[in-house]
Amino acid sequence: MNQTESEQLLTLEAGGIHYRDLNETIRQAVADGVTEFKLTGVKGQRYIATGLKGDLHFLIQGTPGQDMAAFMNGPCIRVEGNAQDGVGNTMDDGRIVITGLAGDVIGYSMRGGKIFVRGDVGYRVGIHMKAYLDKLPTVIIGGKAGDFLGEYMAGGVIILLGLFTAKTMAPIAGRSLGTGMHGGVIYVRGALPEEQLGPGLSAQPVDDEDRRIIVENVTEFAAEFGENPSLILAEPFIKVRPFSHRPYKNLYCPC
Amino acid sequence: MRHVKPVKEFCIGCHLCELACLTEHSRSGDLILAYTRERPEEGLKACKCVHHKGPVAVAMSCQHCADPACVTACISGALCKDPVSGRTEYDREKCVGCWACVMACPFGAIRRHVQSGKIVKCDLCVEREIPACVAACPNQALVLVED
Amino acid sequence: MLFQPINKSYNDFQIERDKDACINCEVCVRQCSYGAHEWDENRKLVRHDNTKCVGCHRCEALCPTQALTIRRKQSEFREHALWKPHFIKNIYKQADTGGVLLGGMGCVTGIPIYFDNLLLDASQVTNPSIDPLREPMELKTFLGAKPDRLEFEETDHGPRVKTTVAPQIELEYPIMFAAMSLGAINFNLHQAMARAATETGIAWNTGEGGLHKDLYQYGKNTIVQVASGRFGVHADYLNAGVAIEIKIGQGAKPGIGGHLPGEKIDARVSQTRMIPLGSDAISPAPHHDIYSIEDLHQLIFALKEATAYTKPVAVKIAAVHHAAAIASGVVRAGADIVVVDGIRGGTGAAPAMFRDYVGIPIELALAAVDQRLRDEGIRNRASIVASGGIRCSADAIKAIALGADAIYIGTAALMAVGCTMCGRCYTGKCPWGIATNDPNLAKRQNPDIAARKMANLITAWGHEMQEMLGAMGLNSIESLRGNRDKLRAVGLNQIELDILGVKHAGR
Amino acid sequence: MTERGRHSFDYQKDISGCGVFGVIDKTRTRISGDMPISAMASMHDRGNGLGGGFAAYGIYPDFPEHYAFHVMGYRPEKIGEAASILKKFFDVAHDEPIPTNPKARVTNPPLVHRYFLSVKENRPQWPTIEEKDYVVRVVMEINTSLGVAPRDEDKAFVFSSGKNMGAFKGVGFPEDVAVFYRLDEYQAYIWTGHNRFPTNTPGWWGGAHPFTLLDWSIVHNGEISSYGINKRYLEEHGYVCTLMTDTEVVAYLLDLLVRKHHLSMRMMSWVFAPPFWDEVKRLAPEQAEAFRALRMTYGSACLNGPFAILVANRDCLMGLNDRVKLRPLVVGEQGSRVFLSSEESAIREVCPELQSLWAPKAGEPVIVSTEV
Repeated sequence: MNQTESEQLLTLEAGGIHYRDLNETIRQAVADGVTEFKLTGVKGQRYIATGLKGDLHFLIQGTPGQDMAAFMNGPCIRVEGNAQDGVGNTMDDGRIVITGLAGDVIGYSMRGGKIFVRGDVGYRVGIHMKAYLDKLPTVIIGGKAGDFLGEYMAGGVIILLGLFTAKTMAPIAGRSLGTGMHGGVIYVRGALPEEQLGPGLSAQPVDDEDRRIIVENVTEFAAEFGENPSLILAEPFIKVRPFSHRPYKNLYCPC
Repeated sequence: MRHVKPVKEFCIGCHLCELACLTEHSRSGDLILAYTRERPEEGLKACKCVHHKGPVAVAMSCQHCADPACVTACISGALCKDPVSGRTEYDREKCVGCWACVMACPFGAIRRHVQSGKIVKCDLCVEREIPACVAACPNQALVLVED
Repeated sequence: MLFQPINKSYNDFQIERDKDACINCEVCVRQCSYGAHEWDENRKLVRHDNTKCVGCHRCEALCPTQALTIRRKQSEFREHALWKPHFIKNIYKQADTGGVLLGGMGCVTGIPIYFDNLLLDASQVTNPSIDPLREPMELKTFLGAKPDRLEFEETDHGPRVKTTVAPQIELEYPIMFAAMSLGAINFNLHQAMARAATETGIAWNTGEGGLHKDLYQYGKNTIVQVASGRFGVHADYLNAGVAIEIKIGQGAKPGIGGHLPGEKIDARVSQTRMIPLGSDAISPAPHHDIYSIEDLHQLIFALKEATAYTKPVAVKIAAVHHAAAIASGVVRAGADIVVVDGIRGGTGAAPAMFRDYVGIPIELALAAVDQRLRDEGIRNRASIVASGGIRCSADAIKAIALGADAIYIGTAALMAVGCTMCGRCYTGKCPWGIATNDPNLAKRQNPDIAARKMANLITAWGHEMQEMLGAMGLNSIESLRGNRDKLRAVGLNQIELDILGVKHAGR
Repeated sequence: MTERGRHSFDYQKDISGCGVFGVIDKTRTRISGDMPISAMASMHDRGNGLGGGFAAYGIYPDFPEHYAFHVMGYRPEKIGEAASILKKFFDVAHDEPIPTNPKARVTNPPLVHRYFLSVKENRPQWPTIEEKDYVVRVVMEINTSLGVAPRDEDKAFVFSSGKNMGAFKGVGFPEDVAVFYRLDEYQAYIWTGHNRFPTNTPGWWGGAHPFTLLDWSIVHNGEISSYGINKRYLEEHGYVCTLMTDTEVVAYLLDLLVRKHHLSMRMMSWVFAPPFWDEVKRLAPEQAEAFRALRMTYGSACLNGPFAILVANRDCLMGLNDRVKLRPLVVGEQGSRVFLSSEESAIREVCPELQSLWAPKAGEPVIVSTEV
């Protein structure tokens, strides 16, 4: 590890460093007032930026490991490459931009902030995302998603574009999309095969307010990756919303 | 001044304080007799009353104010401030039943005794160490305070 | 008293009103949140409707003339050893509603309670019993990973420890208040538990509904829980307590999630859980970031990273068939404390089939877990907390002798503040003001009183534990922990004795 | 852990009261066995004739660097089985029956035999572990196989395994056990003795004190109420308690804490008898931390219940009381000799003039080391 540039910028060569040491160095640097980090040669180090808060910026080159930005509250991360599973786990706030693909369980129980993945994501993305007051967690996926997208979603926005993908034959989202959803909204570009939806859900046309949210987010997304937003927006979107904010209300009887 | 302060956050509106007060001030000292006989037949009345509004309940009785409006309003000298105990005392014999005090009390804590044409008012259960209502409250929503 | 659908008439309780004693004062009417008592304007008296009674005994407790008695309904079905009324009634209910049977509190079936078959030792002559009134009797307990061995160096002032010891929870009594979330129970009781725990030097557990900001001041005595719904979980919350507990499962309903009905999500619950008012709070069955033991390891260390390795991390599992192997994996995954919750554990709501038939008794699971960790030489690496139906200090002492470092009490703590096990916690109408956030009802729990009662329970149990320890000739709890020699069993078979690691009485 | 280990709760322990005596000569000048025998005889009434024994250091000057194994058993073939295990693991420099006096007033004496052993160059098992661990494994091997036979007649077990020291024990009053082993013929610089008052023993020779492992020997007056957890803690570390008495755990705990974990004798005494938490609270933060860590880590090794123990190894003699001092212990000093005893009279019996005499405080160890 070596320190370069100004006092606010710390460049760390992460190759061969155990995550515990790397993260301890980062925590120490944050305590010392460093606000910008460039991590190079990252290869599977877990928990980068986990539990960190405040106005911090990370540029990560390589493949960060599991649970990146878990419980994070505020920092911005740009990953030049692919990310693994558990990105933004139970994240409170902040912004994560991933130029490549991301794995399973992205944005689990995320409460605020934004995650932009240019390519495909794995299974169980956006499970149990929840909005609260001014916090509106948002996940935008440029490629396609695996099964169980937005399961148990209680709030927030997922936008699925299905554009930047190599999986030409796959449906845009896997099965059981939105199962148990009781809040929030999922927007899908183009069509969504009905059988991919979870029980009780249906795809509906978007209205003006939806359109405003989509345009705003897609514009932001396109800017991050140097894409043309109008091309992305050229195709119509549909939305999936919960049929009830209490989907299991009538499941039980007292004994 | 010593008085029974209602804690409205924890008053559960059960009215047990009224029943305790009623019994304490009854001839029989027996709740069942006090409630079922003395109350209808003799107009026995609790010195306090529980008021409800939405989830809030408050059990109000004489606050034994430092400068009591009822004493000022009393035309017969039946109400006076005891300088030693600090209690606002009521002399039933002197009372003429004008009910000026009832109107003067900012807490609405003086109640009319219809049968006798006089009033009912908290005497802090002179005979007891702790007033009956305080002892009976199941949720410590009545507190005996000195301020 | 109005016409009820026929099946409602198979009600469980009946209200007996002593006509001579009832003065029609309406205290019962005001107390019953289910509307079982009513003022009958025509007759000018209080009447009741048995079909609405849930058996909470609130009216009975507050009736100023003791005019009320709540009884099981006398009506009896024809005797049948198999078809007990319980099953018959449940079938009627399900035929009416098509619903999953739901109940509060713990397992209602008659599975063996091994605590009742275990007896404690006492000193006679060969070693003296110790009088806890005169002599020190130490219950202090530390929960967390311990090193296998220690290195010291001598200084001028005495020994200094060179080995780094992992963070610990320090308890003055080996008892803690079990996880009960804000929402499941109300803020008054969260505050009461926090205060009672602080006063007695123990810990309470937030449950999975977050920690209200007003209670952060009690952080030193607070265990913050992280469950699958991640309600109210954020970095400040994780750092607010003395330890973090990951809830994988709970004894009352192993293998399934939780579900706080919208009725119970009031402003304070919404604010603490950080979810909208009135919307259901659903905790999925698994954590969706934990599908295997290595994922658990990943979450344990995510939490440790998020708290800079300053907090012990506990993992709570339900006592199930492979509890011992699972606990071993949990410890190897980095848990500092493993909590085992037996089938008798309570809850606000569980599907009855789970509550009654899934899981195993805590005594067997605890004994197996403790032995397994010792066999594998990793018992020092984690503390064991046992929970699930611990009813008295002797149960607690027996659990410790079987191998627990400490125990959790949930139901017992609620009983301390009035719970009568009516089991309708999920309706939000708890007449005792416990499992409700209705402001009309929640205020029935004055936190001053509740905190005192809970603290009293802890100190009373603590005193009894000291007396039992003293009688056994021990003056510190660690000499009882795992000391199964202090237990003898009655009426158990050889397999049970073998699992419990306890000799039969008389040997 | 073995299947046997899992069922170890089946092993019984029995309970007893006792008298203890110890003497050390700091210059390693050897003392005749007459002295501890007279001292123990003077405390005759502390026992009931169901157990007595002695440990002595410096008794085998001809084989000072060999492990001196004492083995007992009732049937020659059982002794033979033990010997063949020993021969599998060790080279035998010398072996002989331990000289005994058949006229001694002891109950049901077994055959006793001693072996002077060195570890085989090519070990048949456990090739890489430390030598002493290897020796302990062999002791455990014999005692957990031959030592646990259901009938005493079928048992054979190792009751002493240190270098240049030995334990001599049996069922009888200590003075009678001394006659049996002809201890007046031995010279040692440390002696400990024990007089036992078991309440329920069937007269089992293995249950008498001292208990030894390698160079450690223990005599103990008291009951270890924490036995159940001490035993399980030891099992986690590979020690199996088979001798049906609580004192055995002390020997193994010493081996674990001092030999394997390198705790000092003083630290070890704090594990056995920790200061109370209110005392710890009054210490400076660093020391409080040390005691907190010690108790957290070694809580299962704390000896709870009444005890006065004498612990010896080749270099020292230590006396320790439980932390509320429920059993007596006095210390006397005269010249290079230090005496520890349940009763002052036993010391006066063998050394009427003492420069000093005192009773140590609860939980405060008396550690006397040799100077050479």
